[in-house]
Amino acid sequence: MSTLAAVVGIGQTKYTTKREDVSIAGLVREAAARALQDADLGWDDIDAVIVGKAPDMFEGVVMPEIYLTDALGCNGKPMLRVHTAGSVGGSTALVAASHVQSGAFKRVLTVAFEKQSESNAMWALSNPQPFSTHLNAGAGGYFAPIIREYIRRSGAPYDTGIKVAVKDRLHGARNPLAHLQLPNINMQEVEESFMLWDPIRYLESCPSSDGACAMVIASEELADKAARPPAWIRGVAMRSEPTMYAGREEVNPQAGRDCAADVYKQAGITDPRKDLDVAEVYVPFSWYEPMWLENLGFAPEGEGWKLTMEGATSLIDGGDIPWNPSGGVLSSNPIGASGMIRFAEAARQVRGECGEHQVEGAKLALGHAYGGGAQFFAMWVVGAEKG
Amino acid sequence: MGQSNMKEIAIVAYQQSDCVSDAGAANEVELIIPVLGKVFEQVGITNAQDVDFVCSGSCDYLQGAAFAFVMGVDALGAVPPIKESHVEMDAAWALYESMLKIRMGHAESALIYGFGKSSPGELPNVLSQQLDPYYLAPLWVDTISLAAMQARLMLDQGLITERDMAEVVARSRRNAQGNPHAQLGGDVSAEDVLAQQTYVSPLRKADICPVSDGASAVVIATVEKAREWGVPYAVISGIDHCIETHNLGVRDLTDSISTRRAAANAGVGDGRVDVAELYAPFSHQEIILSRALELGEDTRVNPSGGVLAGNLMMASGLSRIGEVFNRIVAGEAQRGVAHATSGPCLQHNLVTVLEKGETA
Amino acid sequence: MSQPDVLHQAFELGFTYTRSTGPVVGRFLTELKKRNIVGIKASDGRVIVPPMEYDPDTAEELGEFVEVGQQGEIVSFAWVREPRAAHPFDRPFAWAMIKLDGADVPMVHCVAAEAESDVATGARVQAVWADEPRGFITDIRCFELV
Amino acid sequence: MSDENNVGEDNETVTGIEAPIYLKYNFTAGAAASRFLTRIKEGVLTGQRCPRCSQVYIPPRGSCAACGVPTEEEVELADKATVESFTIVSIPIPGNPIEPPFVVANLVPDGANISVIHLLSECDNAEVHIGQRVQAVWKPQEEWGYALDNIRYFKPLDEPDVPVERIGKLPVTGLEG
Repeated sequence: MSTLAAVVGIGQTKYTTKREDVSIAGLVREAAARALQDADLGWDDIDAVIVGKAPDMFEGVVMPEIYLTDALGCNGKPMLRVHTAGSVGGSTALVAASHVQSGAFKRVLTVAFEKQSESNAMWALSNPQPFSTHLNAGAGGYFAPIIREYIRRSGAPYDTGIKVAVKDRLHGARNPLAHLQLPNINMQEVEESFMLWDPIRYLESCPSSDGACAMVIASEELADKAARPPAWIRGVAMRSEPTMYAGREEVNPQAGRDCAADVYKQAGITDPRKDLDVAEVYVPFSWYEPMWLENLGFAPEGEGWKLTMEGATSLIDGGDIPWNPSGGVLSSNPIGASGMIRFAEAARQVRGECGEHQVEGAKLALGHAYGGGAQFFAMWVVGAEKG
Repeated sequence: MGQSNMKEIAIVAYQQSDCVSDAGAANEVELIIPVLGKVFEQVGITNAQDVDFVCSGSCDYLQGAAFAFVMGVDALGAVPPIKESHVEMDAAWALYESMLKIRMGHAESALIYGFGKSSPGELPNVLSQQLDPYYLAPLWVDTISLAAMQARLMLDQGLITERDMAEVVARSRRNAQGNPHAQLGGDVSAEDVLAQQTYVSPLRKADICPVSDGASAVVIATVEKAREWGVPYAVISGIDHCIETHNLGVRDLTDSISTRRAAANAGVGDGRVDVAELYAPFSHQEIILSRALELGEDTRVNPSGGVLAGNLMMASGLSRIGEVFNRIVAGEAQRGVAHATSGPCLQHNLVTVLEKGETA
Repeated sequence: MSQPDVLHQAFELGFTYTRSTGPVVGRFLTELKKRNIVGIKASDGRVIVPPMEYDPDTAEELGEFVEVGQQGEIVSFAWVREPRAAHPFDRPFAWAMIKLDGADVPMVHCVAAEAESDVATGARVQAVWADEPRGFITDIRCFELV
Repeated sequence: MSDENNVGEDNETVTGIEAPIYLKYNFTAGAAASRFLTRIKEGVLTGQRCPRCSQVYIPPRGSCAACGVPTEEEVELADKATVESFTIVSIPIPGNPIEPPFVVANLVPDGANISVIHLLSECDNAEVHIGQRVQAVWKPQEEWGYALDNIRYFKPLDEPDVPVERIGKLPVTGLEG
């Protein structure tokens, strides 16, 4: 059986368009050092380091963990590098957790990052290959038709996405680490923003950020003695399915549904909207909030948009199940780190350390990440109690 | 990590494609599918639905396209969805991740595969971009040249001779004659090798592993599950890995400290080592590794020919584990050691100890 | 069914990355621009060139810069008979680990020489500067034998 | 490479570099893709049928992603298709001469069970809809190469819409087939 593990330290950089003052190592190091400081630990206290990031082509360094070992105090220790597309930050946290949950390690450091300003994500993601039609205008071009199909099926009002875009930016304005700081954003401003990939507007899309996120995960014995309240890992799950196959349900992917069911079962959750206090969910385009509300079982199929429109997911409106109080991916998106930020922010909520974006009394939180063509899913549930 | 107080985990199947210098039209999925088909057949299962976890290893830069591993999922039969993950490393590390999954009780079995099509690019150049991005990558110092400097350090210090290196090559070529998947096999003598002119001095072309395309796959399971399947198995009695500084100037390149440390943690010295499969892309590195693992005269080193006879980047480390498994289940060895490496000049090393399981 | 054509096509995966250096790498490159070479002092007192940002043993941040000489000694080398297109020379040359005077750890760079027999472990070499250094590792165009 | 590296405010301290990383590869289309491209050079759209689930894939990738088995049986498809979904793109694609706004649609050719992405044109963008029938507009034959671009774009057909539940399930003979 798996050993109990907990997050005992969290460190993040301030997310921004371009961190001009640090090297790649310096960026990663900053988050890692902050996580250690938060855990009141030194480099020698760490048994292994688990690194995650999205494609190496973003920074043009092949398997960069090889160069990052010194910055992460990893010499003489095991190091593992995870890559599962956009879900990688979440998957990396899960692989790190498995080091402890297996009983093999007492305390590990995990870091995920992206220094997107070193290149251009649009280039890296749509770099043409010979013999292929080159019409895939970035991730938005891929997801826009899927969103359109969701709108058709659900009959959601046209401004659902606009509402999410405003809500997550208002949340982000309460999180000093969030990249976009738009405290005065409103529905009209989002609606009037440039339509990039119909139905996705500019302000309904995530930014491109530099940033890193790190966590220290420890065994029960060590977490009991931790410097600050631990976030106990109550459930972990990952699922994958192929990008394209005949009859694939792209709007409400089976892999996401199965992954959620698995993680809820482990955490003893039967009604996620009621049982969870807060969720940090990977929403890179605003419409993915209602879609994932359904996929993750917070609302019946076709009704996710109702929660959004009622304000149920808004911290500021006093909603019963705030989604992305940190501002989410819509406010900060260092791709390789974005999933880990969701996982870390879920942990911060149950540790009660979120300040202005704290969900009052949060005891149980979901961290979620997805990647590829919405085909790779990683999730965890963390709690203030061991369970 | 050792096996004490842990669920015993065993290798139950191993397959690899032929190492070929250019797989031609076959894309990655087309390279993987036949290997997976054979490994499933070896266990008596249908597809990835019949194992609890899948983990792969690959590197986007080998073929120059982001998300190489995403296509790999197409080979698995992952409908309904499966528990699956990927490391941007040699698949030996995917095996390591899979073992953690089994130990935490979330799986009883796992499929691990690695694949690479290195022929489309200029591999030594591609790998130069693993180096420090400010000081070394812009110089395009290729990996062969770095290994050549490592070899010269050893030659200069009298730790090896060119004949020692040539003998490693000759043994690899001879052993590879018995390996149907090898790319370079033949009755080659050390004299033949020494007669070649140097390529990147002091290395000769024969001292350097070839560039190969292909894939390999392993299935692991708890011993209980292996018995349920009724297949021969080899128990993983220890596994550990360890990385060293990225600054080549700081490292003692004539030794492999990280291999020594991983070997100690994996318990290599706790028993006789009948066979060892070492991921040594250059002849002198096999000598470094044999010494770091403290292998004696009674250990057969690289009976498959090793990677000097064919190097499936991102799969060769996993293949080393598979090759030791093959020797054990064939009854040729009771206990063996497999080694995997990553990074320039043996920067990151993984050591696995396999032992013959009790007869079911 | 007839055999398909096997379709090959050359393509280039290329981008000019814009890297920010941070203070340590930046300092080294700034000094190169001025035709100086600096190293950094590690926790054990060794001088490492080019400077590492973090100590390889203790992982602590490093910050004590030390100017080192522009001459040094070859610790090891590889003679490249057939240069690759990406290499800094289009004629045979050596890659070398060079321990500069005042440094304790060798750095990797290229050495220009007429023939392999001219290069040897222990040989003295000297940095050759680019005509217009601009803060890049290739400001040291190469080393040449003294 | 430009000679202008980033420098600090003192115009002296180096704070950034440009690192040109250009790698050359010899790309090989997969065996199934080569077959597909060879046929499209002849003006024929083809797919491959999965021996297990019987679904037809375009472009064929040599395997059925759902079943994880190799596919070999070649199936000729129509150049008529149904709009499964679409987006109207208002930003330029890097390195692509198409001027925005343009419609990129997920189109299921008749006889196939999965969509391909292609351009939709000769239409009012505001009128494009899910279930719409379209047909390929081919380039002149002399311009055909090993590329799906032999089809310049798809244009609307004067046929009734396909009910949503039948999208992706039409035979090669189309809606009335």
